[in-house]
Amino acid sequence: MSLLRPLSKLPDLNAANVLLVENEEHFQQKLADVMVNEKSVIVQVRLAKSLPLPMKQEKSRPRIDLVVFIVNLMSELSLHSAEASLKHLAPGYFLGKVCFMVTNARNASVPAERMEAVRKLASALNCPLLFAEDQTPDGVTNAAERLLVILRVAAGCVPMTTALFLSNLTRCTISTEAEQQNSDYDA
Amino acid sequence: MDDLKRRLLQRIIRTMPTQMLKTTLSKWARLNIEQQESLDFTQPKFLLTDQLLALCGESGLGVKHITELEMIYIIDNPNQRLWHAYQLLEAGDDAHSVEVTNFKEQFKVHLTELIRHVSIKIKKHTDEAVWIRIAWGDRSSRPNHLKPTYVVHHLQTPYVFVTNLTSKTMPLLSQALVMATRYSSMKDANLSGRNLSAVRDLLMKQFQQVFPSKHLQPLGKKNQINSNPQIEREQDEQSETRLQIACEAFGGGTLPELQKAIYTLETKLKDNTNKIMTEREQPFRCVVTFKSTNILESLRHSAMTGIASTPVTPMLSSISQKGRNHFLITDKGPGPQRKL
Amino acid sequence: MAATLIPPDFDSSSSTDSSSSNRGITRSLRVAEIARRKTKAEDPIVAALKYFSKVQAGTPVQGNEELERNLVSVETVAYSKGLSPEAISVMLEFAMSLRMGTSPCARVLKFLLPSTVVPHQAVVRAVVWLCVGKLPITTQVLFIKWVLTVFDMIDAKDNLRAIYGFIFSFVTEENLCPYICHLLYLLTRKECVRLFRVRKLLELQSKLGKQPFLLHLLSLYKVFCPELVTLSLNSRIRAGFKNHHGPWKLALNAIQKRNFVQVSSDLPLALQTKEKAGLRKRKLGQMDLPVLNVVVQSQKQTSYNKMVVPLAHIQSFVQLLENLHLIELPAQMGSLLGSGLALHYLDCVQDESAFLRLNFWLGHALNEEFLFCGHGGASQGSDEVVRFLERLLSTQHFLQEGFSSVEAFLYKFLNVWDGSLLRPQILGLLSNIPVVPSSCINRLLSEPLMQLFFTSTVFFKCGLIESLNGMLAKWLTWHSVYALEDGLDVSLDSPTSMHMSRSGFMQSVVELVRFVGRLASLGLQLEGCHSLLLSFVLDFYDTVCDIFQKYGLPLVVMIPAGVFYPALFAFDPVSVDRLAQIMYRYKMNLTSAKKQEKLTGQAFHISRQTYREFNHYLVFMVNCLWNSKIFQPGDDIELSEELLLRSRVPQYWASFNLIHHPAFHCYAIDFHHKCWPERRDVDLNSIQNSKTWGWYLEYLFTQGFDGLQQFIQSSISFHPSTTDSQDHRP
Amino acid sequence: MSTLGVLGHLSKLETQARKRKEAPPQQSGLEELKATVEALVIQRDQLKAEIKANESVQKLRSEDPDQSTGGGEELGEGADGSDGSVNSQLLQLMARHAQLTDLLHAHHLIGGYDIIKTCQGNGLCVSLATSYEGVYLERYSLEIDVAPKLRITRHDVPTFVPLARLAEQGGALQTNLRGFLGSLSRHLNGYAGRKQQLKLVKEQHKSVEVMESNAPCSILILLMTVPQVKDIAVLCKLDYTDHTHCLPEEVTIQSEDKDLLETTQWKNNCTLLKETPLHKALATLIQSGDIK
Repeated sequence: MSLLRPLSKLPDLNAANVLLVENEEHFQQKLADVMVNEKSVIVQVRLAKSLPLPMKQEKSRPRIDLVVFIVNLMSELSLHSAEASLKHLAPGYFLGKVCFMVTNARNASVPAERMEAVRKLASALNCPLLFAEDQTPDGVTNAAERLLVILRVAAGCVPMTTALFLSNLTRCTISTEAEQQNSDYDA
Repeated sequence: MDDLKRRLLQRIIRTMPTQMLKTTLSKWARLNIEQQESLDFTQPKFLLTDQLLALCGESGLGVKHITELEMIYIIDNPNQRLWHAYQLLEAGDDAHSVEVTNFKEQFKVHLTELIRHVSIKIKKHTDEAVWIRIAWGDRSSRPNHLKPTYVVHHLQTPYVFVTNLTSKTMPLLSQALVMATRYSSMKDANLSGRNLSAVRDLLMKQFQQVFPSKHLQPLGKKNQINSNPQIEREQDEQSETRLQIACEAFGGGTLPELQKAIYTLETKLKDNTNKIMTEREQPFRCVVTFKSTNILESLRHSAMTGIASTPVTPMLSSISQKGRNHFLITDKGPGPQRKL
Repeated sequence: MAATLIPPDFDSSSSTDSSSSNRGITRSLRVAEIARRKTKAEDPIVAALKYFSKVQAGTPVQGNEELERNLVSVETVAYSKGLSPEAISVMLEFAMSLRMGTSPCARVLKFLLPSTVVPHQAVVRAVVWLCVGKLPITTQVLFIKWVLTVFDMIDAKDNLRAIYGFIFSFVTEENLCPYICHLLYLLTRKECVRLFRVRKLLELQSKLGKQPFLLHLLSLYKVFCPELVTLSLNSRIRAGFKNHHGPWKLALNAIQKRNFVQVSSDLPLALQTKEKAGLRKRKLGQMDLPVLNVVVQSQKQTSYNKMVVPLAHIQSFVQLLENLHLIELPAQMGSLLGSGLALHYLDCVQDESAFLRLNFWLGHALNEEFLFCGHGGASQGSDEVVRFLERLLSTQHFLQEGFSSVEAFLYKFLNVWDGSLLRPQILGLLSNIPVVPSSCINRLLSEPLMQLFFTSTVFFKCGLIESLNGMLAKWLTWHSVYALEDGLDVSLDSPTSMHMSRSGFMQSVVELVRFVGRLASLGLQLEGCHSLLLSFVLDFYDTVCDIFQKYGLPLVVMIPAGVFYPALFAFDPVSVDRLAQIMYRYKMNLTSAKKQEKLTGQAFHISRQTYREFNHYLVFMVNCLWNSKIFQPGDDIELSEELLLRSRVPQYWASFNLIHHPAFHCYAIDFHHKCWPERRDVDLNSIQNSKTWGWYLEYLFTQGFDGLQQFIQSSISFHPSTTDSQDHRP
Repeated sequence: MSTLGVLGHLSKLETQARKRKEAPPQQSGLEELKATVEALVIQRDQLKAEIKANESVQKLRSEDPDQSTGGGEELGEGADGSDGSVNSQLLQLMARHAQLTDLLHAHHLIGGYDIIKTCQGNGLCVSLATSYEGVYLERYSLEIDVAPKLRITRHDVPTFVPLARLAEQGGALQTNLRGFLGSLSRHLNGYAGRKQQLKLVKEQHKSVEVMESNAPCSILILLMTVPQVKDIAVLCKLDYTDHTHCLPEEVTIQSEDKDLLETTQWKNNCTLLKETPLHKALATLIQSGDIK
């Protein structure tokens, strides 16, 4: 039972390593293909279906600067596996080195409570919750760029800021009471 | 008689898609060239039917010729109907030496002995399959050509594929077949599907099965991905093994198309407090049906992507391994091996 | 071939025809005969219609070749070019009368695609058959759906309104209720609203719970006769009626696309209508009913003379003014967005029902198309959508106000937005949001926007700042327009009809400005003072610094340090110049505010703190640019002496004055060359002495740094090297 | 676009920026090319090295085959004389490996089977290779449960092979697995051989028409034409009653003119068809001009 630790290894020069965790493994591939095109830093993308990661690559694996959980709202399983994987992250990661990316949020057939569950999860862990359009190439590119923005900060490639600072600005705030307020504001 | 002709033709023409009409008719080869030329396939079908009937009248073609047409069409695209598989048991010693001609006559003889009013047509298809079309009559009535039974059998194989067979005619057919093929009995193989070739391949093991072996054959997943050195898949081994397991369970390559897998659970309530329910004669039944355009593909995929837990339960894997998609699960003994 | 069936006199005669389509049918036969004689060849559809009109009840369906054949022939025509009114009435009659049982009925309904228009009497008769109540429930639903789909193609809706009561009676039918409600919603007129109906609906609501369809209908009733409907209704009801386009929508669109050209071409329509029609068609491709209804109706106009004029027929502003009182709004309110006239109408008669319906329609369309698109958003970014949104934007610009439904939509959408989908349009809509109470700003805007802002690219950041800038400007304008003279209470009689106290409004503005301030400072920090972003931020403060003088709102909010210093030390002179400009405007506002305070003893809420901040900035700026006294103790930027010494920068204190400031350095050098062309070695300090200093300033001002000029002239008296920023202290 | 000038332009800018990122500048393209060149060079050198290694390995083995069969050690000192560097040891190892693979090959040829433990050792997976005239054909596999008693759980043996019967015969599966496998592989090889022959016939002798054949290829009916003044059709039925063989047990020939079949020449032909593989037999017949 190996925890993944944010600071167990030394960083490489001008390199940023991101770990994309997605249960059904297709959006992560698309994202990775775009992300590696980044010129300003050398981006290393690791893809996983779930955590924990196999021990045997432990040595070869560089320090992971950012862990992204991709949740497809269309499937309950996707959410559950993300939740299960969270256990295998050292607490240090939750200081701004984890974020959630949600797809299919605009789909009519998504049950509202699943959406709520994701929001609760993200806000409970003080992680940013990004929404992505995985259908269109533009959507993918945009999602990748947003991840890069976070990644560069998390890898310490942006001066005058830290992952914790950024995550404080972007973390998801629970919106349940917001919903209900919203309704009575409407009325 | 003429009315029968008309209705038969109408039915055939209506079922046939327009673009197939021309080719099928030419295959039929009962109409001479200029007759075929004269047909106009753009007009509505009911008109076409009339024209065809007229032509049949000209060249004196009767019901049996028209049934030929039907047979040709069915042989070319058998996938519009539901095929049931039956298995022949205990081959006789001379079973392996049966060949088409004597099979034909044997079958005809036996069946006509069993029932007087029946019309049989047998045709050897290019792929070694023998196609039999049977129009069943009754003690009193003439053979009903509108509800024919089709039977497909590959000689020297213990399997028979049948479509729309009634329980009434089932024993007749089985007896005739058994005698003609020198087997001793025939039983339901608990396999049915719309795609004939799929049903056949499944039973005759003509789909790629995967076995554990020393030198793992490249399952062609890893090499296509990992194009970019900057992208690293952490859990390749797991996915590889999952893939291997899934393929061992359901077979590799493209899998035969089945539409359904049906599991029927029969169980009795065992509860001493509740006498009535416990002593109830007939058991409780619970039927679970999996549906898909290609059930095996779906199952394999779900096993591959980890949606279904691995190792795969024999319940599922025995669809392809035992070649059946109807399962009866009863209280005693492990599940899917039970016979229906 | 269907076209040949319409005799030229049909429309006029039909209007007198008292909805007995038996006669219609017999005539259709006659026509059929004529058509037959005209065209020698036996026309299958004519025969088919004949068959359907006269087929006996109880004819067997099974294996009935003739029926099959006729059905096929009609079907083909229907899908190729749509059915003529004649055919429609015949087939509808055939289907609804169940003459050959229920089995063909559904099939017939499915291919009832009108080519031009649906004769009202056919529909009425169909409803009659509905009342007979032999139809299976599914077929009934199908029929109502069909009516909803082709509603705008029904020629005279009044005859439908005549049987409003009958239609209403179906409300009690569980499965039909939603569709009936929708139909009623389209039909309802003031005179239709009756107490007993309201009662019925309320009773239903108590039975079925707060169903959106009931709420919508009730809210419409409430609009017409508020005295009857007492219960308080949520102004923004979540989802409206679902789209019941059933199986017809696509086929209809296809037919319309095919027919539109030749039909419209032979109609004497004013260009404006036609072009508008075109617009609507393109704009609302997948969410509006086709154009033809407009065309057809205008064709009918002469035929039945009733007291209302469909808006579609108004073609000039004059006409609009003439029959302003008897305008009939189209069923698809979306079509209003298309035409300028309609918008004029909306604007001048503040017709609440119209706005309600428009809002309902919009909210419905937006939700259906974007927020909850069934198919994982395949339609996203499609031209249709873009055009629709842009049309919506231009409409809002025209009316100078946002729609409440759009607002509600945005609040929902921001929560699931990925920040790139339809960005320009969404940001555009965002800037049109009417004033949000300060209590809600944080939740409705800040939270979703913050997250998007800080995780997105610099381009998004710029865009957002821009749109928020627009929002602020709109709010201020809105205030300056609608503020009542007494200046204390703002009330606005717009459909949103929001009243908010001036203080409340000011709070909202302050909230917004603070929010943008945060975004700007942190954004600049993250993006390393990206100059594009900086310029957008400065745009925003251009608006902010002038609130008092330009919009007459007694409010001055200072520029935050996070923006001030990056702008001051920017590498490009433009930013510095604009900063100077902004500081100048601040000064103007503050001084004038002070004056006014003196003038009218009335106390303003501009705190001393604000003055103090301003002076602080001013002093620093002057010291830095002019007096070359930087890094003074007490400044925001303090560096210890020895550290500065260790940096070995010669006379560091001067390193940000107008000469050495990186933004102006090149100008200084250029000036130096101009002054002393012969000099080899460049010694910028020689500009320092008072005379050349003056010239240098002159030179700078000629370079177009007006902001700088105003700033210096206003806040520095021209004895070089002596500042007097003291006298600004209150 | 007029309504959203600035915003529209911003998104345009963004797309441009992206494009710039996509399309790398020219010189980088050049670098890529250089890189590929290098890679290719390296690859070439590797290949060269391999070739050299292979040659030397062959040398080593050819030096003293009898010794090499003995094993690594002798072979080791055998080569130590030349140069006792790491490289040479490697070469020896490679030699040994090659030799072992050859042994494995031989083992297959003399009818060995691949047997693998499955499911933690309480299962076997046997795979039998079929071959005909030195050509490897399909592999067939069996999965066998060991405990409590040997039981075939899964296989891809064609249905017409009487697997069950073979397994039962004197409890072959339980008592003598080897025998069982032997008989099974005979069946399979027989089938493979017949199938291969049929395939070859269809490929090589277009003139001979295969009237009939069945799934196990145990009954073939061929239509041959004898070139005379007028062609005579000859029906030839081959019956492979013993499914383990690839030669027919009985050959019956029918034709309209009986006396042709009476000729000694055709009697020989029958025996020929019985004794030689079908495609070869036909080839000879065609050569001799008995048929075309």
